[in-house]
Amino acid sequence: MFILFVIISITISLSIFFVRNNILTKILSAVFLLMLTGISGYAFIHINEISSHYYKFDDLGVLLAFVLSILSLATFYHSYLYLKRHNFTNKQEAGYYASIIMLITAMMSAYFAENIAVLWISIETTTLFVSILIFFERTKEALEAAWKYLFVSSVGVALAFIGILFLSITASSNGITDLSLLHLIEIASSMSSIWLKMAFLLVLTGYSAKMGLFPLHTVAIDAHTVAPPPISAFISTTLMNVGFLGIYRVFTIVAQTEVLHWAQNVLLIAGVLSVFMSAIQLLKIKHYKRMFAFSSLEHMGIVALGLGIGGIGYYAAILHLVFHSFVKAGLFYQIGQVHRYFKSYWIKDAYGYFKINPVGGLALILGFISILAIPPSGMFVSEFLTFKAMFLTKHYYIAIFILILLTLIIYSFSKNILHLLFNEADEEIEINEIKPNPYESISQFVLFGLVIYLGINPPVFFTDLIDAAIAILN
Amino acid sequence: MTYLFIILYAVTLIYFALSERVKKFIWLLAIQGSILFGIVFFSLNKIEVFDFVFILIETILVKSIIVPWFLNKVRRHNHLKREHEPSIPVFYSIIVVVISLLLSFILSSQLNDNQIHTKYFTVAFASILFGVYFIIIHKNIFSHVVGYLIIENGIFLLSLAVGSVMPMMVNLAILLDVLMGVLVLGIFINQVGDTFKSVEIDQLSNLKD
Amino acid sequence: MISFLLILVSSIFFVGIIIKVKAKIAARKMPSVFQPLFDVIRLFKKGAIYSSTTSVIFKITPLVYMASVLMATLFIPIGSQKGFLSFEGDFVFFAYLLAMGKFMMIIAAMDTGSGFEAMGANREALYSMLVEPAFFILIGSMALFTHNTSFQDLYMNLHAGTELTYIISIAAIYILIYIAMIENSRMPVDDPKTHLELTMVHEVMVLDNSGFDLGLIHIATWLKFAIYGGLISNFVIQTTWIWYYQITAFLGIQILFAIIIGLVEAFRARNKMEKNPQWIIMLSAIAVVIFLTTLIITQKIILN
Amino acid sequence: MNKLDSILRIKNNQSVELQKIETLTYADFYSIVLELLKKEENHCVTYFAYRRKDDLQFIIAIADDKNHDIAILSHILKARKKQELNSLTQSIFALHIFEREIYENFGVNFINHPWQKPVRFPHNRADKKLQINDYPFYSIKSEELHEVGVGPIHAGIIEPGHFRFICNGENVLHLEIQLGWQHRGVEQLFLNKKHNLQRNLLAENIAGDTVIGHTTAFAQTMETLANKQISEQLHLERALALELERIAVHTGDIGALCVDAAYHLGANVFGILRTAIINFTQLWCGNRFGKSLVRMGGTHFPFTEDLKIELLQMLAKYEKQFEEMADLTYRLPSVQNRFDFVGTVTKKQAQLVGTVGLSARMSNIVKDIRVSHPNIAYLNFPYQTITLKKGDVFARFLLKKKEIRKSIAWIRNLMEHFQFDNKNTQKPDYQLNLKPNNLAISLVEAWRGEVCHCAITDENGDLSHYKVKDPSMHNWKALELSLRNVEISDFPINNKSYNLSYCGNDL
Repeated sequence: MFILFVIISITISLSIFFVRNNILTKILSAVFLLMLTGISGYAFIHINEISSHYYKFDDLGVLLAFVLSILSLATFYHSYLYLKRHNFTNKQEAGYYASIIMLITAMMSAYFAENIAVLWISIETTTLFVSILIFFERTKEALEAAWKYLFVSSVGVALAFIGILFLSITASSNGITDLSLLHLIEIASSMSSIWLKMAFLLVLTGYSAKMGLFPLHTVAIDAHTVAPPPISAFISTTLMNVGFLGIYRVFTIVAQTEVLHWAQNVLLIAGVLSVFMSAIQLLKIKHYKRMFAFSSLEHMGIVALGLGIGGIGYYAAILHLVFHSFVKAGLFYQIGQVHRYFKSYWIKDAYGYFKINPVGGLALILGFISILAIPPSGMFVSEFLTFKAMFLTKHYYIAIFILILLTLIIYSFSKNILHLLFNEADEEIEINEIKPNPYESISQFVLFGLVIYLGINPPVFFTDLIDAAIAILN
Repeated sequence: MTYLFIILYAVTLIYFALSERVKKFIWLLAIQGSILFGIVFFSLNKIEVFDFVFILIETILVKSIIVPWFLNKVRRHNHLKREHEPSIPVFYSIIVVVISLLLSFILSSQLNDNQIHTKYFTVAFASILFGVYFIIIHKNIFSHVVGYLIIENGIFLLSLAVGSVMPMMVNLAILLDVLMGVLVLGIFINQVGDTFKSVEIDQLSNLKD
Repeated sequence: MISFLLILVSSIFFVGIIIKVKAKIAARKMPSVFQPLFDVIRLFKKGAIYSSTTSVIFKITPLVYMASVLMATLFIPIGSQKGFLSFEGDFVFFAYLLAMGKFMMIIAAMDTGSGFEAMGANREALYSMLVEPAFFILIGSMALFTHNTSFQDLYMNLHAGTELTYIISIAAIYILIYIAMIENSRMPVDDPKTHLELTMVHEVMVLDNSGFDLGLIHIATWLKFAIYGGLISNFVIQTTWIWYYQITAFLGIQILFAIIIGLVEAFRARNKMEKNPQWIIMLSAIAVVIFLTTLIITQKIILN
Repeated sequence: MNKLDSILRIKNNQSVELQKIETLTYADFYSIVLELLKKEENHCVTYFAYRRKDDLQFIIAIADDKNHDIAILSHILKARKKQELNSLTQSIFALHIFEREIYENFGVNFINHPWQKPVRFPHNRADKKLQINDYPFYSIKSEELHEVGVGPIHAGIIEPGHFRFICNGENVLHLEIQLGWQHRGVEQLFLNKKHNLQRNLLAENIAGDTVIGHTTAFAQTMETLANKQISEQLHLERALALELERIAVHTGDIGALCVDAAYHLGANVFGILRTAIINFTQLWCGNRFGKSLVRMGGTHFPFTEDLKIELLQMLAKYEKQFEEMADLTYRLPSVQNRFDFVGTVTKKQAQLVGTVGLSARMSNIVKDIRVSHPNIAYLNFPYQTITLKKGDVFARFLLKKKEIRKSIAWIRNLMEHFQFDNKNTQKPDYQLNLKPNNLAISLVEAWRGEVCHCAITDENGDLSHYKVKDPSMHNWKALELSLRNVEISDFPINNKSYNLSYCGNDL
């Protein structure tokens, strides 16, 4: 079933790319979105079923696929706005949609991959299409970021491949030759710990480029800076989820062995360093999109910490991942709107937004509260759970250190967002030509609202999915 | 016979450390491809014919002909400097490569695993280490791609170590990697060369905090 | 004894052949193979002139240098022809004999007080130092391989059979050729024909030597070539051959070696001075590969 | 700006009456020169002073490559005034050598001159106490650094010159070149010798490797001063000789560079090839370096159709072998390694020190008299300049090859389209009547760069001043610069790649 989805998606993408007809592009995109939602729903119904041999609709996959489906709707809408404003040619637009459809397909493939190798191939494929999309505006900076992303991701993915090879070495000595996740977990307890450690370390390092986690986080940051905002929204959310999933899959194998504790320590280190790097960089930030990018680094650090602590930490990590996806995507969409007025993402160029577009400003305030995990944001719940887990497992020092860093982050973040919103607008910025369109902010309100709703009153199927996803760890 | 090729492969790594000429990099990559072919030819004949042929084509056609040819095209297209000086003197690089060779040989001999062929592990590990080192010491994105390909070759050897048990998956992955690496990276180098008029990494420093 | 004589004989025409090959390639009139010998005879007829700033060290150095090389020659076996002297670990002694000669040359160059000569001595000392590990790792690997530590026994027990031993032999010959080039300050490390002090290595060191002393230094250079030629030929000559085959093979290899040096010198430019150290350390790196190969052959490293 | 437009401008090989040259105040002179030399297309071809009565008249000639003319400016420093002037070198560094020369010859002190040192210690220097042994070398006080002195007589059989390196280990931090060991007084001899043949022979001997270049410049100057018209064929013959000289010297230089890189095969073959060219010159005029070929007013050795056949045959043979060997040499990795990125002079540096000729063209500066100020020969048979970008030894090495090819093509073109006819030949004329009170200037692109001869006559029509400028004057500084941060062992290849003239400096 799933392979059918992949084939149809590729067909759609290719037809968009080669026909280059505006109307056809839109129709096909709509068809694809329907299909995407359809496959997510299908997966939810057929949960835990193997599909097309290499895929399995597992709980975490379904959860992230839902996130992707929702964000795809919003991203297509904002891509439409973005393309409309920049007067790209038909060819460029077709290339954009074709690439984004391929990217979504690759990400879906990664979510549902049951086989480590298929997962790896999917992740590799995302690199290619993300690079094309980063380079979409054809500027020097875009080229630089695209190059760095492509190169470092490729090296990272190569490292992850070495990790997978190590995994297969120890798996094959236990008679498993197909790298199926199920089989690997079954024999995990008899795997050699040194190979597992190496494999985990390499996979973590390699996929950290995708997840935007320390140590290879820099390329993701650069990519955010120049990619079109809807794409930034993707890189920062669903693509990071892909990277997370790559690490998580190997982590589930590791979790079955005595290496777990070691791996968790590694995750803790990566998490703390990520938050630390983010806090340091945010203090001297000069660019809004970079600011959000470093905020992603911080949140991924918290997710890693959640995994590294265990217990309720697992639950908190996945919850955090989902909430972060919604909030960060919303913020990127909104900053895309902000760009419309100021023609710049630099902090020094853009201020007084609230006066210009009160609805958009409201959306920003909401997003700002949400991303900083201030109640009633759902992220407060997940962060709270993470810290609770830390205290429960007696990781006091880490908790306090992270809290200090978070304070720093909140300080620098608020300073810049308040500057953007409320600083006295320059006389020179003539805003009357562009009428603010409040409807463009609807999707953001929906996303932020969703996070608040899910945080305060999570529906049963939602918590069940998360519980089922982490069941294997406990 | 396999040992012969493994030793030759180790020698190519030393020459990689020694050379600074872009043409020589390309030549050495082609030679490494041929050596990989030799290794596959003499050691993997127990596996299925289809896989065997696939790996042969991959090494001889892709690694030793298409990739060098393509890189050479990229080199000409961008009017690359004849020499890419590394930021660390070659003298130390040679010492580094020797140490990594020694380390990986000793490490491999310590691996008591019957499932894997540790003889491939030796140079594979050295090659990956050296590839990463090669990327770090060069300031030119073309050389970075060369370093990436050295890592790729190391990964190929590494996958040979487990190749007899799970061949096809590994093959696919490698081929994808090479195509991705060379074609896409190559095209991007051309883009960078056209846009920045240079492929020195110093040019790529607009994105900073 | 025969090996000693053979080396002496081959040393006489060695440099002559190099010059002849280079002249032939450059389409020039070729001098006689014995031209270097005539030159030395001419030098011997002259007395030496000493600078007033030099001390006794400068005066005795050519003799010590010559003596050290001559003594080193005594250790070289050729095929089944034993060397004049042989004991366990003699290759270390051999290396240090040559090193002592070189050391004397270096301090003699310093002794003249000339800035140029100090510069040359400086360079030469660096190169000798860098080439040392290559030699020791190479011969050490051989010793490990054959379980013998004297030149004589080492070569006696060196049987090429499998492809790995061939690769060792080829790499060893490669390294020895280049060690010979470096030790004798030939291309690509140094250019014996250069006329500029600033680029010289060995030549500038002997600028102040003249007449008889210079002749001795020349002869020592020939001998060193022949010594390394001897070391190389032993990788090819099998001890099972009949003695006149061995001798013919030795002479043939010496000639071939000289021709190779001539060809290398004719067909390439010299290295940049700053590239020399890395180029020399590369020989050590290859020697390490030989060492690793030996470990594999002798099953010190077990791989599957 | 008004002043700029009213400057006297003449063409190459043109004379002008002395009184037409406006004498400016030094302040005006200073500002106009600065104004002119700030533009990239302008460069100073000669700047000298000479005694006019008791006063010193300064004349500067600034060539404009765009308008193909030469601006002449002048000012007078009265004898009773204090003999010092504000230095132009502060702003235009390329003028340093000219001001140093004036300082040396007439004792005029240039205030704020950064490098006011003697140039060549001629016999007629102002301060006879100035001894070559007291040359004020630049030095750095440091424990780590050491100085290496080479010369004036050194290992290679070349002319005398002293090179003082300040080194840190093997690396050169600074090189200072001290010339002036020959004390020939060439310029004075031009005035002392009254017979024009003597002067002609003197011009031939200014620099042994630039015989044609200097003699052509001399002949053109004298002919201009005498208003002597010479035939197109004679011009072409001189240009032909000039190109042959270029090919010969470049080939020899390529060979010499091969020697220094210890590539003996190349050295020998290029040596042989050079011989073919100079042997042809010998066939033509009886001297391998072209001495006695160029004479004022005409020549004893006209080029004939027979020689043309001979020349084309020789060139065909030469070119085949040259291409073969060049193909081998220039692609040889060890040669490339030896020369690449050694002694780089950037375009900016080159402009700063005002290099000319080959040394300018190798760092991407278009400076070529044949194109910017052509005489009849190069007007009728145009030449295209080649420039290279890198500015290192390899660029100079490569440029020599490319210029050889270009010169051969030029000669071929000439041979194809011009019929040499004995009817057009002129015999030398040593009895030229020079116009009184005139100044003539002649620029010739010799193989090394522009040669500039400038002559001034007195009221009797006799030479009152003769000024020679060899391109080396500009380029020695480039050699010093290219040695910065280069290994001391790379000095010989750098030196050879420029192949500058010692005697061209030590006039």
